[in-house]
Amino acid sequence: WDEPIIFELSQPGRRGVAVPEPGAPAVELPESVRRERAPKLPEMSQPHVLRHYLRLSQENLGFDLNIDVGQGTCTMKYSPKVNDGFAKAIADLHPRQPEDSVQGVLEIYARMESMLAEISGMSRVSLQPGSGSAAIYANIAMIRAYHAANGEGHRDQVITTIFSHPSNAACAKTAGYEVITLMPNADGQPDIEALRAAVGPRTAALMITNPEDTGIFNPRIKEFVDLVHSVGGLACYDQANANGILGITRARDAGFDLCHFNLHKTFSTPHMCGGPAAGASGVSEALAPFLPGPVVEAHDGRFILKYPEKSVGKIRPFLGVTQNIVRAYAWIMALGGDGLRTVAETAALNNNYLMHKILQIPGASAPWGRRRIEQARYSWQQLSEETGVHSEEIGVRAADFGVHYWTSHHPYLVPEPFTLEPTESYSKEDLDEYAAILAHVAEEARRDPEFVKGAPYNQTVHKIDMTSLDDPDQWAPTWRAYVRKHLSGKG
Amino acid sequence: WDEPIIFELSQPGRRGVAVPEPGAPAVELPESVRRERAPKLPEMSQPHVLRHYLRLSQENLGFDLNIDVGQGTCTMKYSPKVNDGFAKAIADLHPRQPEDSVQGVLEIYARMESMLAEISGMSRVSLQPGSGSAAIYANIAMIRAYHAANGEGHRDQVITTIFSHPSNAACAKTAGYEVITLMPNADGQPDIEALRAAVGPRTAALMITNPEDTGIFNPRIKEFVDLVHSVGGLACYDQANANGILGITRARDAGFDLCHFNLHKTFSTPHMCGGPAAGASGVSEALAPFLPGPVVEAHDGRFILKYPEKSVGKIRPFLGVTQNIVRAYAWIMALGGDGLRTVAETAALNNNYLMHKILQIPGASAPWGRRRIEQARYSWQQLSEETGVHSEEIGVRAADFGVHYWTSHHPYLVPEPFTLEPTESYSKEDLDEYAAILAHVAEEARRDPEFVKGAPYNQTVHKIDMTSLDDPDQWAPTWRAYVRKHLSGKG
Amino acid sequence: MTHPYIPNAEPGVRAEMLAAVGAESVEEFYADIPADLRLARPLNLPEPFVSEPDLVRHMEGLLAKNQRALSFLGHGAYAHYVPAVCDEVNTRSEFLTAYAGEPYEDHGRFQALFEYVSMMGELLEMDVVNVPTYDGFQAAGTAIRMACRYTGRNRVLVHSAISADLMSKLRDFLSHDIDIVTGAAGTEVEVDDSFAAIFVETPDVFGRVETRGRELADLAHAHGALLVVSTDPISLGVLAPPAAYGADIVCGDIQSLGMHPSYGGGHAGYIATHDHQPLVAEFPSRLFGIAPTKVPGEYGFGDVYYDRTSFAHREEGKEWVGTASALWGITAGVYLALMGPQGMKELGETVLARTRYAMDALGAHVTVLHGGDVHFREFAIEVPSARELLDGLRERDIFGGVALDDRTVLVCVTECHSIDDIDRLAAAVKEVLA
Amino acid sequence: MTHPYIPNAEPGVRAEMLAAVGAESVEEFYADIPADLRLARPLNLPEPFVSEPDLVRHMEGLLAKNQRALSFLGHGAYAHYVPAVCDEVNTRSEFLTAYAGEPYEDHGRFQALFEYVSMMGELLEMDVVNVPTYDGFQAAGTAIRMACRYTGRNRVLVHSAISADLMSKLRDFLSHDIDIVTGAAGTEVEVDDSFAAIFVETPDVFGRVETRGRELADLAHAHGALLVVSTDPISLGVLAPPAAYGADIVCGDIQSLGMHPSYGGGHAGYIATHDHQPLVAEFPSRLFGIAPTKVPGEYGFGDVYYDRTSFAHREEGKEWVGTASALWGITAGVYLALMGPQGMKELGETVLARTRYAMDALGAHVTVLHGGDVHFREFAIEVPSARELLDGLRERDIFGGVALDDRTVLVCVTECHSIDDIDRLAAAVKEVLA
Repeated sequence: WDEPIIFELSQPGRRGVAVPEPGAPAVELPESVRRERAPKLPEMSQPHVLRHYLRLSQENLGFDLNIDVGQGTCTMKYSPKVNDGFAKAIADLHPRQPEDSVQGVLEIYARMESMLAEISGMSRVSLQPGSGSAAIYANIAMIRAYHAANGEGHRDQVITTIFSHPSNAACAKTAGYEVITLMPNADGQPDIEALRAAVGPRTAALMITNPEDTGIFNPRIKEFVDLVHSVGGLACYDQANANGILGITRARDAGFDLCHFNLHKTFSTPHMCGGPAAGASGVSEALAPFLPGPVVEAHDGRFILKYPEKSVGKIRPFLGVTQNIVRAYAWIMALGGDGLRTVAETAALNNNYLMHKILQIPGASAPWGRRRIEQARYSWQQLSEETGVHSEEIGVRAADFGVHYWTSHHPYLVPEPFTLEPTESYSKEDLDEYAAILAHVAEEARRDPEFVKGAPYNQTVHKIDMTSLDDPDQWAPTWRAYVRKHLSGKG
Repeated sequence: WDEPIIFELSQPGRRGVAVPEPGAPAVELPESVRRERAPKLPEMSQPHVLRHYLRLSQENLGFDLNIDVGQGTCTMKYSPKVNDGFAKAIADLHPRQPEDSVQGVLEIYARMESMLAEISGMSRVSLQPGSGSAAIYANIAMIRAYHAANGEGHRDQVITTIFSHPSNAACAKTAGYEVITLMPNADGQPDIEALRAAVGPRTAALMITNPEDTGIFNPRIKEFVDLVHSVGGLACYDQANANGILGITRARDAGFDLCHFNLHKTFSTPHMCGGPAAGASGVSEALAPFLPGPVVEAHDGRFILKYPEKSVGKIRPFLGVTQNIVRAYAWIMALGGDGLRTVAETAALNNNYLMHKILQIPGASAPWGRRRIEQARYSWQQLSEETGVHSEEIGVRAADFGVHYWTSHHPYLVPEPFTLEPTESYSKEDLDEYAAILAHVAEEARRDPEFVKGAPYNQTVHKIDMTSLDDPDQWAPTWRAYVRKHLSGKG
Repeated sequence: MTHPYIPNAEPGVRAEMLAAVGAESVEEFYADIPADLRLARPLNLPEPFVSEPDLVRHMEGLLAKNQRALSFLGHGAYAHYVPAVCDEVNTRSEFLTAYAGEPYEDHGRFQALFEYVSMMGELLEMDVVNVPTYDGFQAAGTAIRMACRYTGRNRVLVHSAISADLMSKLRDFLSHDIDIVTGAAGTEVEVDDSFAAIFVETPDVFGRVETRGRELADLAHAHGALLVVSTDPISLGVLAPPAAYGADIVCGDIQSLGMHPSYGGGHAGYIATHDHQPLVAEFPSRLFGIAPTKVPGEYGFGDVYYDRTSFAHREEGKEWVGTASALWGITAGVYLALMGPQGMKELGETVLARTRYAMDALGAHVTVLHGGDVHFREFAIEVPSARELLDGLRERDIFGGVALDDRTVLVCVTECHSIDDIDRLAAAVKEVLA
Repeated sequence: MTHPYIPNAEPGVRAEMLAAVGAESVEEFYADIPADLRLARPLNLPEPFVSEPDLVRHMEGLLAKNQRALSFLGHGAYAHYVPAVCDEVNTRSEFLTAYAGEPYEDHGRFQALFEYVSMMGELLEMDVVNVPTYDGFQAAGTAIRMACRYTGRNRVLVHSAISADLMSKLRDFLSHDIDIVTGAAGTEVEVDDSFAAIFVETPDVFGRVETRGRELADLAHAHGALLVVSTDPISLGVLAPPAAYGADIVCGDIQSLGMHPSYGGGHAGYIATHDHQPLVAEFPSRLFGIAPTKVPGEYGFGDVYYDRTSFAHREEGKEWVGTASALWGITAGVYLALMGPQGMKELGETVLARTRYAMDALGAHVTVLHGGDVHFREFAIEVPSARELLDGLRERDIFGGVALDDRTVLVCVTECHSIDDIDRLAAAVKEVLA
């Protein structure tokens, strides 16, 4: 499709949906609040709005359509269609309904909390955060409140690692903390000596991912936790990468005080073009009084909402992204404890199998050792040196074959990086096909680097020139800005 | 996508959905009924089945995605998405539920019947037939039963016209009638003199479409009806082409005894790749006792099912394609009487506008006069003579531009035919675009006929060689036949 | 206000288009319609709900009058479980709103239907399966007509106990030129060389599985007749496909394979034969097959033997063809692909086991008919009053079954009924009869 | 049995893959995990429902415990009508299951979100709108932080009456380094040069429309501060966009624009500014913009000013960015495209009129607070006991509103409430209070 921008489809007088007549006397608005000019929204009939968006949808590539292993660290797994129906079944529930009218939803929250507590070893879990990063922020808020409640408000440093998700650093900074970032040692592990040097009376917490996006599990993780505890800090586990360790090892067992899961990664809720997602913050008994409010508790066989004693308050309106909690609950219930372990083992098997295939491609490498858990960060450094083709260009060219990978893997400690995480959802044949496509593109890069650099050839649009997007005089973050700057005001 | 045949995706041991365990002792089957060999169905995991069919769906072009005016006579109009929800809401209703537990559905049937009675002028309407052709068959069955009940079972001829849908002839034949087909006169109208010659004591009925697929309304239609009545025959109106005359003229007012509508054409239910559809058979008071059973009747403020006295019996199991009845009902209720008339007028306007545009294309013509109702049959005869390119090839090439037309317009009284019916759902811009694409292809045909004949270039597959499909030694109506005949049995 | 469904009803564009075609008003387009046929008044229809929320409210009000209960209803429509992926695929706009495109822009539809017939072929062990007709009733009627045309005879023995509804359909569809002879169950089967076919339904109306298939086939064939078997493919994971015991034409309804009952809207019919040209020639439905394209190795699709059809030759074609139930064919394909051989087998085992369990559970309180036969999914019980039993169960929020006559109730059990559900039914039956 | 979600759990393929990588068992992949961290037992989770029908039954059992009633609940989540096309688009697999592809294979997502921000821009009369953040609470918190960073100040006046929940969020998110000063409604507004912003919510927690926007903007600007306005865009078909009276940052929740309440799952936050580079620099969210491609005239898309973000610079970026609520942005775009200018205007008129009608109807029986003000969608009533009123209404199958305190109930009216619904509420209130 060569689908225009929606404003170009507008014709005066049309509309896509009609609104009920007031049925009551009109209200005259005072001039100070009355809208003067009608907004320049598109005017389109219903089938035309639908056609436009259906065509746009066909110009998008969801998990369901492709071998989506290239969004490494994002854990693209199958979100069962049956669960969408459960999500839909709560669409009309209002979050301020009386508790006794939403016992079904509250029971799902309560059951989900106890299952995630079992999976992580934690005591309590809040499902309020709307994403993984929001859960990280919630955890930091609890850390801050905990120290403040203990008269330790002076602790103003948070330690993280360079391979932990940027939000660990960024949320800590937003919450007022100074951020100390540990770099990896020669084995690709966060350096414990650097941690030893960093901890002290100002340490509020360690925020760490494990396995990091390299897919390598940190074997000394308990030492890290103990070290932070020894100076009075808390240890917070970013479990975005939990897919390979479900039922294998648990956050609390390594001594962590807090952790979070991304339900849209590990627990299968759909990624929705980037949310709404769902995050789960798990905490130890000591942190439980600080959980965001409200939490769900059982009381005389009924489920009620309660504010924890020293709650940090609201992270988001209401209880959480409920439709995703419902989906994730149903997913766990379709698998059970053994099933989750099979998920983890298969994710690890798929990843090591894919790595085996990728490392056979001349020019591809994976730094730091051999076995991984559920993902691996690879490098095209050698290929790039030989051909001048960059990793991003290879990913874009791969899209011409119906697969893709995402290249925003700052920081680029691994040069020319790409990160693959095959999860448990893919078949051996899928992994073979994916590796074959990358091998083909790598070969193309050797044969005709300019051709690969000129990709894509098979997509809705051709190679984009991104330079104007950083220029305030040229950027066009809305159609009205574009019309003003580039069409001389003539939309 | 280059999507394999599903059997090629199978891997032993996989499955897409699990089945409940029996929970009760197994039953030993006697050998005579026990299946010996497992069927060679594909073995696939759930995300893979989904991906396969989603890709196939993207290789298909529904109304929602394109300017679907090329399936002339099929009345491709917008099927509102909101109505799909109503259809879904009755999915779990069982057709043998007690009447008092399905009052909502029965009320919709009753209301729908009276609305269609008003629209057609008929006394009663059966919604049982599963399609337009099934409604034609139901009408013939009623005609047969009516004559038999009146001791006129000797009437063994049905008269139809060449531009009426083939099912009028074919259903009559199946029902045991001899079929007499009227050809058009010089004005493109069925010849009344030919009718006069055909009617007689053997005449059971006239089955006629109006406007025919030419889009021309037969101004002498009442004379046709009167003539048939004069010899004791019945007049049956195929209203597949009713979209342009809703609220303008009615079947019963012209004297017809029976008529049928295609709810999936005129009343917006989706075409579903070719059904399930829904047909409505309307009849006069005299024919009402012969309606297929059961019918819905109001009784003491409740709706009940009843068998008409002299019912022809079942046309299909149960009451009809209920989800489509619900959709069609909702569609009428969103428009009302005035809205239906606007539908008709706009369909006529769109058609005449499109005809105006098409006739500007050199090489295109539309036989028989100027104004049409809701569709028109065109001819590429001139273009074809000049270039050697056939209508079908032009339609296929148009598909490369995201639109298409259907070329199965037997009989080919109009040479190199194509039939366009723009309905009320399209915008002026859509019609302009459609005409521009045809103009472009016609121009291509003049410039490079071989190129157009070699189309398509932009579709999932390239030009198909259909010859094997008529050869019993080569045809492969299933994969197992293909494997046997073309892969030497090695699937 | 411009209606959301009718873009060109907007007065400005309407005027512009009229001007382009040179018409004063739309009346010109209706010039051919004589004045005395013109409706001189507005249609007398209810006030519309133009706004979508108002329409939704109206419809929800109507739909709320429908009720649900624990249901043991069958007798021609079945509440097997519909996997979510089936609904996901058949509600895709691309499939839901497509019609009759060419095998280029509609390649997906052709392939999906070809795959459906191919999977049915595997289940049935037959090489030719039609693009679905309306329903199992139509499939049975057409299958019998095919046998008559093939043999040039016009008599059929309906051997099995079939439903009154199916018999009504067969009479309407066949009896003007075909003799329908019914064989009472249990009696000797008698056919002679005037018969075109023996028609068998298995499981029959009482849920009994026909065990004498081979015998009937041999008998039919001995007289130059065909064996036509109607069967629900849902059973074929465990039951032998009719072709295995000699059936020549197999037909039935695929509603069980992924379609919701939808108050009777879930039906579609299949007809299958071996790849025997003279019999293939008798199909009225479309048949889709693989065809090569300009590019070696590419699979194209098209119509097999199109000349058979009424599309090609009007009344000279076989019966007629038109819009039927294609989307349910695609859906049944999705269903079979999800289930696979193992799923179909397990489903069959579960249904067999639970049916037997239900027969035993109810047998403790009422007479179960034909208790010694193999039953799949359905069985009948005899009670003092069918009406009173069903009313009593209804009060207990159970649709207990379908009354076949005053004293006989047909009970249906699928994989969706848990053992608890069956126990609940049995307990309720006991209570009502007490 | 191989689980339907895990293709490679099948033992044969598992063995084959292990052999390919040269591993004895999956244990090798876990070699880095010390033994004392290994969970030595199976997870103690409930027995699963592996078969889909069993799972559906379990879930339906739970979900059936939720109840519905005629609802006048609002106070942060709103049951506006959701057009069916919104759900159709946002349940498409292509959008539902996509994530973060490049602007080639995910061109559709980029365009749909660009169109969303562009339509919001028209509604707001502002040139820069973010790809949605989590919800209106987050948008308010971030908008205030943006004002603080922009002005280099750390004090904000919350001028409007806002909900306790929003205040809780603002305190959690801001108060460690920003002073939140609250102004009691009706009192004189006092700010000085230490203030970064005046924060206004309109309609406020009581549904009152702020009429002194221009005055507040002038006051803020006079002190070098910004006016930050939080508003529900659903009202902007009739109410002036805050930019029209001088707002510098506008923010709020888009749940009303096509999202179901979903027990709190329908929220997404927007933030908008003019195209003023220093203020644009303070956005933490992604901004999508048009960019040219190799082919003249083709629209490509990409990130505007990516360097602002934590993706680019971790803690040196502005706050943080991550997965938020993109699909609700796309959906809100569909909603606005369906409604168009006329639909938004009519919707606003209907809500205004029905709100006033409800105030008058209830005013006959109870005290309506702030009755002289312009209300949009919500208003508060004062009653002897909020609890008793709501319980009494509940018995009459009505969720009558939200108790703001022991004596105050907030009532919400949208276009989905018919005049009959409002009359029914009023009659029930009268009854309960009698």
